[in-house]
Amino acid sequence: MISITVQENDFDSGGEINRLSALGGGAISSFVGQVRGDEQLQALELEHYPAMTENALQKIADKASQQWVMHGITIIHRVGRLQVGEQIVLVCTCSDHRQAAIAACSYIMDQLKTVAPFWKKEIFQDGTENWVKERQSDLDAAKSW
Amino acid sequence: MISITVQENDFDSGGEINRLSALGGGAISSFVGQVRGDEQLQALELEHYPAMTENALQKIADKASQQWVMHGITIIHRVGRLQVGEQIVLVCTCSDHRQAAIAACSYIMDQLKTVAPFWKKEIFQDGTENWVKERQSDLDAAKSW
Amino acid sequence: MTAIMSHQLKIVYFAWVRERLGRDQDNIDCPENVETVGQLLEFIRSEDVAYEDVFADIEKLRFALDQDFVGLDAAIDTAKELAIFPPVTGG
Amino acid sequence: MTAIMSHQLKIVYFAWVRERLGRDQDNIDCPENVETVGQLLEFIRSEDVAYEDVFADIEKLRFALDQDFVGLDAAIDTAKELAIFPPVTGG
Repeated sequence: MISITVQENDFDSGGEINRLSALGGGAISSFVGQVRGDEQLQALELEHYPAMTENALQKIADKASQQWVMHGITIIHRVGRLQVGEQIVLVCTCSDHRQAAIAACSYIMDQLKTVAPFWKKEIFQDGTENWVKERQSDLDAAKSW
Repeated sequence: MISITVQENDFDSGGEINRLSALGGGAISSFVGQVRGDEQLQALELEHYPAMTENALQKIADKASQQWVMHGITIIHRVGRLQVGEQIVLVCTCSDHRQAAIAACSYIMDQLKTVAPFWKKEIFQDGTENWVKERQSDLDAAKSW
Repeated sequence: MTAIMSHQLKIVYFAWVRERLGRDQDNIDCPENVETVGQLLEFIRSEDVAYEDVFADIEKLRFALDQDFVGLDAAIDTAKELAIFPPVTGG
Repeated sequence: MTAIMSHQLKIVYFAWVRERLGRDQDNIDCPENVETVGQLLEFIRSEDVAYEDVFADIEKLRFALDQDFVGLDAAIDTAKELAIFPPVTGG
Protein backbone atom coordinates (compact mmCIF):
# COMPACT_ATOMS: atom_id res chain seq x y z
CA MET A 1 0.00 0.00 0.00
CA ILE A 2 1.77 3.11 -1.23
CA SER A 3 0.27 6.51 -0.47
CA ILE A 4 1.77 9.66 -2.01
CA THR A 5 0.43 13.13 -1.24
CA VAL A 6 1.61 16.61 -2.14
CA GLN A 7 -0.38 19.23 -0.30
CA GLU A 8 -0.32 22.72 1.19
CA ASN A 9 -2.01 21.69 4.42
CA ASP A 10 -0.26 20.33 7.47
CA PHE A 11 -0.37 16.61 8.23
CA ASP A 12 -0.89 14.46 11.33
CA SER A 13 2.18 12.24 11.75
CA GLY A 14 0.55 10.13 14.47
CA GLY A 15 -2.53 9.48 12.34
CA GLU A 16 -0.33 8.36 9.45
CA ILE A 17 1.71 6.07 11.71
CA ASN A 18 -1.49 4.55 13.09
CA ARG A 19 -2.80 3.99 9.57
CA LEU A 20 0.33 1.98 8.69
CA SER A 21 0.28 0.20 12.08
CA ALA A 22 -3.18 -1.06 11.19
CA LEU A 23 -1.56 -3.12 8.41
CA GLY A 24 -0.12 -5.30 11.16
CA GLY A 25 3.50 -5.39 10.07
CA GLY A 26 4.91 -4.85 13.52
CA ALA A 27 7.63 -2.33 12.63
CA ILE A 28 6.83 1.26 11.67
CA SER A 29 9.56 3.77 10.97
CA SER A 30 8.92 7.40 10.26
CA PHE A 31 10.77 10.59 9.51
CA VAL A 32 9.45 14.14 9.82
CA GLY A 33 11.33 17.11 8.40
CA GLN A 34 10.40 20.57 9.57
CA VAL A 35 11.52 24.15 8.89
CA ARG A 36 14.51 24.69 11.16
CA GLY A 37 14.84 28.18 12.60
CA ASP A 38 18.35 28.86 11.34
CA GLU A 39 19.76 32.37 11.71
CA GLN A 40 17.19 34.96 10.74
CA LEU A 41 14.99 32.58 8.78
CA GLN A 42 11.29 33.40 8.79
CA ALA A 43 9.81 30.91 6.34
CA LEU A 44 10.47 28.61 3.43
CA GLU A 45 8.65 28.81 0.13
CA LEU A 46 8.31 25.29 -1.28
CA GLU A 47 7.85 25.12 -5.04
CA HIS A 48 7.36 21.93 -7.05
CA TYR A 49 6.67 20.63 -10.55
CA PRO A 50 3.10 19.41 -10.23
CA ALA A 51 3.05 17.30 -13.39
CA MET A 52 6.12 15.38 -12.23
CA THR A 53 6.16 15.36 -8.43
CA GLU A 54 3.81 12.55 -7.49
CA ASN A 55 5.20 10.32 -10.19
CA ALA A 56 8.77 10.93 -8.98
CA LEU A 57 7.77 10.09 -5.39
CA GLN A 58 5.91 7.00 -6.56
CA LYS A 59 9.02 5.76 -8.35
CA ILE A 60 11.08 6.18 -5.18
CA ALA A 61 8.50 4.25 -3.16
CA ASP A 62 8.37 1.53 -5.82
CA LYS A 63 12.13 1.10 -5.67
CA ALA A 64 12.01 0.87 -1.88
CA SER A 65 9.31 -1.82 -2.20
CA GLN A 66 11.54 -3.80 -4.53
CA GLN A 67 14.48 -3.60 -2.14
CA TRP A 68 12.68 -4.41 1.11
CA VAL A 69 9.51 -6.35 1.90
CA MET A 70 7.11 -3.61 2.91
CA HIS A 71 3.50 -3.57 4.08
CA GLY A 72 3.06 0.10 3.39
CA ILE A 73 4.77 3.36 2.53
CA THR A 74 3.36 6.84 3.08
CA ILE A 75 4.99 9.98 1.71
CA ILE A 76 3.51 13.41 2.35
CA HIS A 77 5.32 16.52 1.12
CA ARG A 78 4.01 20.00 1.67
CA VAL A 79 4.32 22.93 -0.74
CA GLY A 80 3.71 26.65 -0.42
CA ARG A 81 4.87 28.96 2.34
CA LEU A 82 5.94 27.22 5.55
CA GLN A 83 6.89 29.13 8.68
CA VAL A 84 9.77 28.19 10.96
CA GLY A 85 8.77 25.14 12.99
CA GLU A 86 6.22 23.87 10.49
CA GLN A 87 6.37 20.34 9.15
CA ILE A 88 7.60 19.88 5.56
CA VAL A 89 7.76 16.18 4.86
CA LEU A 90 6.70 12.84 6.31
CA VAL A 91 7.98 9.45 5.26
CA CYS A 92 6.48 6.48 7.04
CA THR A 93 7.24 2.82 6.33
CA CYS A 94 5.80 -0.42 7.67
CA SER A 95 7.45 -3.81 7.50
CA ASP A 96 7.67 -7.05 9.47
CA HIS A 97 11.21 -6.14 10.54
CA ARG A 98 12.65 -3.01 12.04
CA GLN A 99 15.81 -2.96 9.92
CA ALA A 100 13.73 -3.07 6.72
CA ALA A 101 11.36 -0.35 7.94
CA ILE A 102 14.18 1.96 9.06
CA ALA A 103 16.35 1.35 5.99
CA ALA A 104 13.46 1.97 3.60
CA CYS A 105 12.53 5.19 5.42
CA SER A 106 16.12 6.41 5.26
CA TYR A 107 16.47 5.38 1.59
CA ILE A 108 13.29 7.22 0.61
CA MET A 109 14.44 10.43 2.33
CA ASP A 110 17.84 10.25 0.64
CA GLN A 111 16.32 9.73 -2.81
CA LEU A 112 13.62 12.33 -2.24
CA LYS A 113 16.29 14.94 -1.53
CA THR A 114 17.93 14.41 -4.92
CA VAL A 115 15.27 13.34 -7.45
CA ALA A 116 11.91 14.73 -6.34
CA PRO A 117 11.20 18.07 -8.08
CA PHE A 118 10.90 20.39 -5.07
CA TRP A 119 12.76 23.65 -4.55
CA LYS A 120 13.12 25.60 -1.33
CA LYS A 121 13.43 29.36 -1.12
CA GLU A 122 14.52 30.81 2.21
CA ILE A 123 12.76 34.00 3.26
CA PHE A 124 14.58 35.92 5.98
CA GLN A 125 13.22 38.30 8.56
CA ASP A 126 14.78 41.28 6.76
CA GLY A 127 12.87 40.36 3.61
CA THR A 128 15.81 38.97 1.66
CA GLU A 129 15.38 35.67 -0.17
CA ASN A 130 17.68 32.84 -1.13
CA TRP A 131 17.15 29.69 -3.17
CA VAL A 132 18.62 26.78 -1.25
CA LYS A 133 21.54 25.13 -3.04
CA GLU A 134 22.00 21.40 -3.41
CA ARG A 135 24.35 19.84 -0.88
CA GLN A 136 27.10 17.42 -1.80
CA SER A 137 26.31 15.40 1.34
CA ASP A 138 22.78 14.80 0.01
CA LEU A 139 24.12 13.64 -3.35
CA ASP A 140 26.57 11.34 -1.59
CA ALA A 141 23.84 9.92 0.65
CA ALA A 142 21.58 9.17 -2.32
CA LYS A 143 24.41 7.37 -4.11
CA SER A 144 25.34 5.32 -1.05
CA TRP A 145 22.43 2.87 -1.50
CA MET B 1 16.15 16.39 26.63
CA ILE B 2 15.91 12.68 27.29
CA SER B 3 12.56 11.21 28.30
CA ILE B 4 12.30 7.57 29.38
CA THR B 5 9.00 5.96 30.28
CA VAL B 6 8.01 2.40 31.13
CA GLN B 7 4.25 2.06 31.37
CA GLU B 8 1.30 -0.28 30.92
CA ASN B 9 -0.81 2.26 29.06
CA ASP B 10 -0.73 2.89 25.35
CA PHE B 11 1.09 5.93 23.96
CA ASP B 12 0.39 8.56 21.32
CA SER B 13 3.21 8.44 18.77
CA GLY B 14 2.09 11.64 17.05
CA GLY B 15 1.99 13.55 20.33
CA GLU B 16 5.52 12.39 21.14
CA ILE B 17 6.79 13.38 17.68
CA ASN B 18 5.19 16.80 18.04
CA ARG B 19 6.80 17.25 21.46
CA LEU B 20 10.25 16.65 19.96
CA SER B 21 9.41 18.77 16.89
CA ALA B 22 8.79 21.67 19.24
CA LEU B 23 12.52 21.59 20.10
CA GLY B 24 13.10 22.97 16.60
CA GLY B 25 15.76 20.54 15.41
CA GLY B 26 14.30 20.05 11.99
CA ALA B 27 14.71 16.27 11.76
CA ILE B 28 12.61 13.84 13.77
CA SER B 29 12.96 10.11 13.35
CA SER B 30 10.75 7.60 15.09
CA PHE B 31 10.21 3.88 15.36
CA VAL B 32 7.13 2.10 16.65
CA GLY B 33 7.12 -1.62 17.37
CA GLN B 34 3.81 -3.39 17.74
CA VAL B 35 2.61 -6.92 18.45
CA ARG B 36 2.65 -8.68 15.08
CA GLY B 37 -0.14 -11.20 14.53
CA ASP B 38 2.08 -14.16 13.72
CA GLU B 39 0.49 -17.58 13.40
CA GLN B 40 -1.99 -18.17 16.20
CA LEU B 41 -0.63 -15.45 18.48
CA GLN B 42 -3.18 -13.78 20.73
CA ALA B 43 -1.08 -11.54 22.96
CA LEU B 44 2.34 -10.86 24.39
CA GLU B 45 3.08 -10.64 28.09
CA LEU B 46 5.83 -8.08 28.62
CA GLU B 47 7.82 -8.53 31.83
CA HIS B 48 10.61 -6.27 32.99
CA TYR B 49 13.03 -5.65 35.87
CA PRO B 50 11.62 -2.45 37.35
CA ALA B 51 14.68 -1.53 39.43
CA MET B 52 16.89 -1.71 36.34
CA THR B 53 14.81 -0.88 33.28
CA GLU B 54 14.71 2.92 33.24
CA ASN B 55 18.38 3.12 34.12
CA ALA B 56 19.28 0.73 31.27
CA LEU B 57 17.24 2.79 28.80
CA GLN B 58 18.78 6.01 30.10
CA LYS B 59 22.27 4.60 29.49
CA ILE B 60 21.35 3.74 25.89
CA ALA B 61 20.00 7.24 25.31
CA ASP B 62 23.09 8.78 26.90
CA LYS B 63 25.35 6.79 24.57
CA ALA B 64 23.31 7.91 21.56
CA SER B 65 23.65 11.53 22.74
CA GLN B 66 27.41 11.12 22.90
CA GLN B 67 27.58 9.68 19.38
CA TRP B 68 25.24 12.13 17.62
CA VAL B 69 24.26 15.73 18.34
CA MET B 70 20.68 15.38 19.51
CA HIS B 71 18.01 17.85 20.61
CA GLY B 72 15.89 15.19 22.22
CA ILE B 73 15.31 11.48 22.68
CA THR B 74 12.07 9.85 23.81
CA ILE B 75 11.80 6.17 24.69
CA ILE B 76 8.50 4.64 25.78
CA HIS B 77 8.26 0.91 26.42
CA ARG B 78 5.09 -0.79 27.50
CA VAL B 79 4.81 -3.73 29.89
CA GLY B 80 1.99 -6.09 30.82
CA ARG B 81 -0.35 -7.94 28.49
CA LEU B 82 -0.49 -6.57 24.94
CA GLN B 83 -2.92 -7.88 22.33
CA VAL B 84 -2.01 -8.44 18.70
CA GLY B 85 -1.81 -5.06 16.94
CA GLU B 86 -1.04 -3.10 20.11
CA GLN B 87 1.98 -0.83 20.30
CA ILE B 88 4.95 -2.04 22.36
CA VAL B 89 7.71 0.50 22.00
CA LEU B 90 8.39 3.99 20.70
CA VAL B 91 11.78 5.53 20.05
CA CYS B 92 11.79 9.08 18.81
CA THR B 93 14.87 11.21 18.14
CA CYS B 94 15.31 14.83 17.16
CA SER B 95 18.41 16.35 15.60
CA ASP B 96 19.42 19.08 13.18
CA HIS B 97 20.20 16.46 10.56
CA ARG B 98 18.22 13.55 9.25
CA GLN B 99 21.13 11.10 9.17
CA ALA B 100 21.84 11.73 12.85
CA ALA B 101 18.17 11.42 13.83
CA ILE B 102 17.68 8.20 11.86
CA ALA B 103 20.98 6.63 12.95
CA ALA B 104 20.34 7.40 16.63
CA CYS B 105 16.81 5.95 16.43
CA SER B 106 18.13 2.79 14.80
CA TYR B 107 21.01 2.53 17.30
CA ILE B 108 18.68 2.88 20.27
CA MET B 109 16.37 0.15 18.98
CA ASP B 110 19.31 -2.20 18.37
CA GLN B 111 20.71 -1.64 21.85
CA LEU B 112 17.31 -1.82 23.51
CA LYS B 113 16.76 -5.27 22.01
CA THR B 114 19.90 -6.64 23.67
CA VAL B 115 20.52 -4.75 26.93
CA ALA B 116 17.17 -3.49 28.25
CA PRO B 117 15.70 -5.94 30.79
CA PHE B 118 12.42 -6.84 29.07
CA TRP B 119 11.15 -10.33 28.33
CA LYS B 120 8.33 -11.32 26.02
CA LYS B 121 6.07 -14.29 26.50
CA GLU B 122 3.90 -15.30 23.57
CA ILE B 123 0.39 -16.38 24.44
CA PHE B 124 -1.34 -18.34 21.68
CA GLN B 125 -5.02 -18.73 20.92
CA ASP B 126 -4.99 -22.33 22.14
CA GLY B 127 -3.69 -21.18 25.52
CA THR B 128 -0.10 -22.36 25.10
CA GLU B 129 2.71 -20.04 26.07
CA ASN B 130 6.27 -19.53 24.90
CA TRP B 131 9.05 -17.30 26.14
CA VAL B 132 10.59 -15.57 23.11
CA LYS B 133 14.23 -16.53 22.54
CA GLU B 134 16.98 -14.08 21.74
CA ARG B 135 17.82 -13.80 18.06
CA GLN B 136 21.35 -13.88 16.71
CA SER B 137 20.40 -11.16 14.21
CA ASP B 138 19.57 -8.83 17.11
CA LEU B 139 22.92 -9.53 18.77
CA ASP B 140 24.70 -8.91 15.48
CA ALA B 141 22.80 -5.65 14.92
CA ALA B 142 23.69 -4.37 18.39
CA LYS B 143 27.37 -5.16 17.83
CA SER B 144 27.45 -3.49 14.41
CA TRP B 145 27.59 0.04 15.88
CA MET C 1 5.27 20.68 -50.18
CA THR C 2 8.52 22.04 -48.77
CA ALA C 3 7.32 23.25 -45.36
CA ILE C 4 9.98 23.10 -42.64
CA MET C 5 8.99 20.34 -40.24
CA SER C 6 8.72 21.43 -36.62
CA HIS C 7 6.83 20.44 -33.52
CA GLN C 8 5.36 22.38 -30.66
CA LEU C 9 7.28 22.09 -27.42
CA LYS C 10 6.29 23.53 -24.10
CA ILE C 11 9.18 24.64 -21.88
CA VAL C 12 8.48 25.06 -18.16
CA TYR C 13 10.74 26.80 -15.65
CA PHE C 14 11.05 26.44 -11.90
CA ALA C 15 12.69 28.14 -8.93
CA TRP C 16 15.33 30.77 -9.77
CA VAL C 17 15.22 29.85 -13.47
CA ARG C 18 11.56 30.89 -13.49
CA GLU C 19 12.23 34.01 -11.42
CA ARG C 20 15.13 35.24 -13.51
CA LEU C 21 13.30 34.67 -16.80
CA GLY C 22 10.25 36.39 -15.36
CA ARG C 23 7.87 33.72 -16.67
CA ASP C 24 7.03 30.11 -15.92
CA GLN C 25 6.73 28.75 -19.45
CA ASP C 26 7.31 29.20 -23.16
CA ASN C 27 5.75 27.50 -26.13
CA ILE C 28 8.15 27.15 -29.01
CA ASP C 29 8.30 25.60 -32.44
CA CYS C 30 11.11 23.14 -32.24
CA PRO C 31 12.83 22.91 -35.66
CA GLU C 32 13.49 19.43 -36.99
CA ASN C 33 17.27 19.91 -36.94
CA VAL C 34 17.18 20.49 -33.19
CA GLU C 35 17.47 16.94 -31.95
CA THR C 36 18.78 17.05 -28.39
CA VAL C 37 18.11 19.05 -25.22
CA GLY C 38 21.55 20.65 -25.60
CA GLN C 39 20.80 21.73 -29.15
CA LEU C 40 17.45 23.12 -28.06
CA LEU C 41 19.15 25.27 -25.42
CA GLU C 42 21.48 26.65 -28.08
CA PHE C 43 18.49 27.33 -30.32
CA ILE C 44 16.47 29.28 -27.75
CA ARG C 45 19.52 31.25 -26.64
CA SER C 46 19.97 32.36 -30.25
CA GLU C 47 16.32 33.40 -30.39
CA ASP C 48 16.20 35.52 -27.24
CA VAL C 49 19.10 37.17 -25.42
CA ALA C 50 17.11 37.02 -22.16
CA TYR C 51 18.18 33.40 -21.89
CA GLU C 52 21.89 34.24 -22.04
CA ASP C 53 22.22 35.18 -18.39
CA VAL C 54 20.02 32.42 -17.01
CA PHE C 55 21.59 29.67 -19.08
CA ALA C 56 25.15 30.96 -18.77
CA ASP C 57 26.24 28.31 -16.33
CA ILE C 58 24.66 25.21 -17.76
CA GLU C 59 26.25 23.07 -15.03
CA LYS C 60 23.77 24.57 -12.59
CA LEU C 61 20.74 23.45 -14.56
CA ARG C 62 18.80 20.22 -14.60
CA PHE C 63 16.32 19.00 -17.22
CA ALA C 64 13.27 16.79 -17.45
CA LEU C 65 11.69 15.70 -20.70
CA ASP C 66 8.06 14.74 -20.34
CA GLN C 67 8.62 14.62 -16.56
CA ASP C 68 11.70 12.38 -16.61
CA PHE C 69 15.16 13.58 -15.67
CA VAL C 70 17.42 13.73 -18.75
CA GLY C 71 20.87 14.97 -19.67
CA LEU C 72 21.85 17.47 -22.38
CA ASP C 73 22.34 14.72 -24.94
CA ALA C 74 18.79 13.35 -24.56
CA ALA C 75 16.82 13.16 -27.82
CA ILE C 76 13.77 15.43 -27.83
CA ASP C 77 12.02 13.22 -30.37
CA THR C 78 8.25 13.59 -29.88
CA ALA C 79 8.43 14.97 -26.32
CA LYS C 80 5.79 17.54 -25.44
CA GLU C 81 7.33 19.21 -22.38
CA LEU C 82 10.83 20.20 -21.37
CA ALA C 83 11.42 21.41 -17.83
CA ILE C 84 14.45 23.50 -16.91
CA PHE C 85 15.30 24.02 -13.25
CA PRO C 86 18.09 24.12 -10.67
CA PRO C 87 19.06 21.00 -8.70
CA VAL C 88 16.17 19.91 -6.48
CA THR C 89 16.22 20.77 -2.77
CA GLY C 90 13.10 19.20 -1.26
CA GLY C 91 12.69 17.06 1.82
CA MET D 1 34.00 -13.89 68.55
CA THR D 2 34.32 -16.46 65.79
CA ALA D 3 31.08 -15.81 63.87
CA ILE D 4 31.23 -16.75 60.16
CA MET D 5 31.09 -13.53 58.19
CA SER D 6 28.27 -13.36 55.66
CA HIS D 7 26.13 -10.74 54.02
CA GLN D 8 22.50 -10.66 52.99
CA LEU D 9 21.93 -10.89 49.26
CA LYS D 10 18.62 -10.62 47.50
CA ILE D 11 18.31 -12.75 44.37
CA VAL D 12 15.55 -11.80 41.90
CA TYR D 13 14.34 -13.95 39.01
CA PHE D 14 12.62 -13.02 35.76
CA ALA D 15 10.80 -14.65 32.86
CA TRP D 16 11.11 -18.45 32.65
CA VAL D 17 13.69 -18.52 35.44
CA ARG D 18 11.04 -17.06 37.76
CA GLU D 19 8.33 -19.36 36.41
CA ARG D 20 10.37 -22.55 36.74
CA LEU D 21 11.54 -21.71 40.24
CA GLY D 22 7.99 -20.81 41.19
CA ARG D 23 9.04 -17.62 42.98
CA ASP D 24 10.39 -14.22 42.05
CA GLN D 25 13.04 -13.79 44.70
CA ASP D 26 15.16 -15.31 47.45
CA ASN D 27 17.03 -13.75 50.31
CA ILE D 28 20.18 -15.59 51.15
CA ASP D 29 23.12 -15.31 53.47
CA CYS D 30 26.09 -15.12 51.18
CA PRO D 31 29.09 -16.76 52.91
CA GLU D 32 32.35 -14.86 52.83
CA ASN D 33 34.13 -17.51 50.76
CA VAL D 34 31.60 -17.06 47.94
CA GLU D 35 33.26 -14.28 45.99
CA THR D 36 31.90 -14.36 42.45
CA VAL D 37 28.54 -14.76 40.75
CA GLY D 38 29.64 -18.16 39.48
CA GLN D 39 30.57 -19.31 42.98
CA LEU D 40 27.26 -18.06 44.29
CA LEU D 41 25.38 -20.15 41.71
CA GLU D 42 27.33 -23.22 42.85
CA PHE D 43 26.52 -22.39 46.46
CA ILE D 44 22.76 -22.03 45.99
CA ARG D 45 22.62 -25.15 43.81
CA SER D 46 24.20 -27.07 46.68
CA GLU D 47 21.64 -25.65 49.11
CA ASP D 48 18.48 -26.48 47.16
CA VAL D 49 18.07 -29.11 44.42
CA ALA D 50 15.22 -27.05 42.92
CA TYR D 51 17.89 -24.90 41.29
CA GLU D 52 19.51 -27.86 39.52
CA ASP D 53 17.07 -27.99 36.64
CA VAL D 54 16.77 -24.23 36.14
CA PHE D 55 20.50 -23.57 36.31
CA ALA D 56 21.50 -26.67 34.34
CA ASP D 57 22.34 -24.79 31.16
CA ILE D 58 24.19 -21.78 32.49
CA GLU D 59 24.85 -20.55 28.95
CA LYS D 60 21.18 -19.62 28.74
CA LEU D 61 21.30 -17.35 31.78
CA ARG D 62 22.24 -13.72 32.17
CA PHE D 63 23.09 -11.84 35.37
CA ALA D 64 22.89 -8.36 36.77
CA LEU D 65 24.53 -7.28 40.00
CA ASP D 66 22.91 -4.24 41.56
CA GLN D 67 21.18 -3.64 38.20
CA ASP D 68 24.28 -3.86 36.01
CA PHE D 69 24.93 -6.71 33.59
CA VAL D 70 27.81 -8.87 34.79
CA GLY D 71 29.48 -12.15 33.88
CA LEU D 72 29.99 -15.24 36.02
CA ASP D 73 33.39 -14.03 37.17
CA ALA D 74 32.08 -10.73 38.59
CA ALA D 75 32.90 -10.10 42.24
CA ILE D 76 29.83 -9.95 44.46
CA ASP D 77 31.66 -7.76 46.94
CA THR D 78 29.09 -5.62 48.75
CA ALA D 79 26.33 -5.95 46.15
CA LYS D 80 22.80 -6.07 47.50
CA GLU D 81 20.90 -7.60 44.59
CA LEU D 82 21.67 -10.29 42.05
CA ALA D 83 19.24 -10.76 39.15
CA ILE D 84 19.12 -14.03 37.19
CA PHE D 85 17.20 -14.12 33.92
CA PRO D 86 17.23 -15.34 30.32
CA PRO D 87 18.60 -13.14 27.51
CA VAL D 88 16.41 -10.05 27.13
CA THR D 89 13.83 -9.90 24.34
CA GLY D 90 12.23 -6.48 24.55
CA GLY D 91 11.58 -3.91 21.86
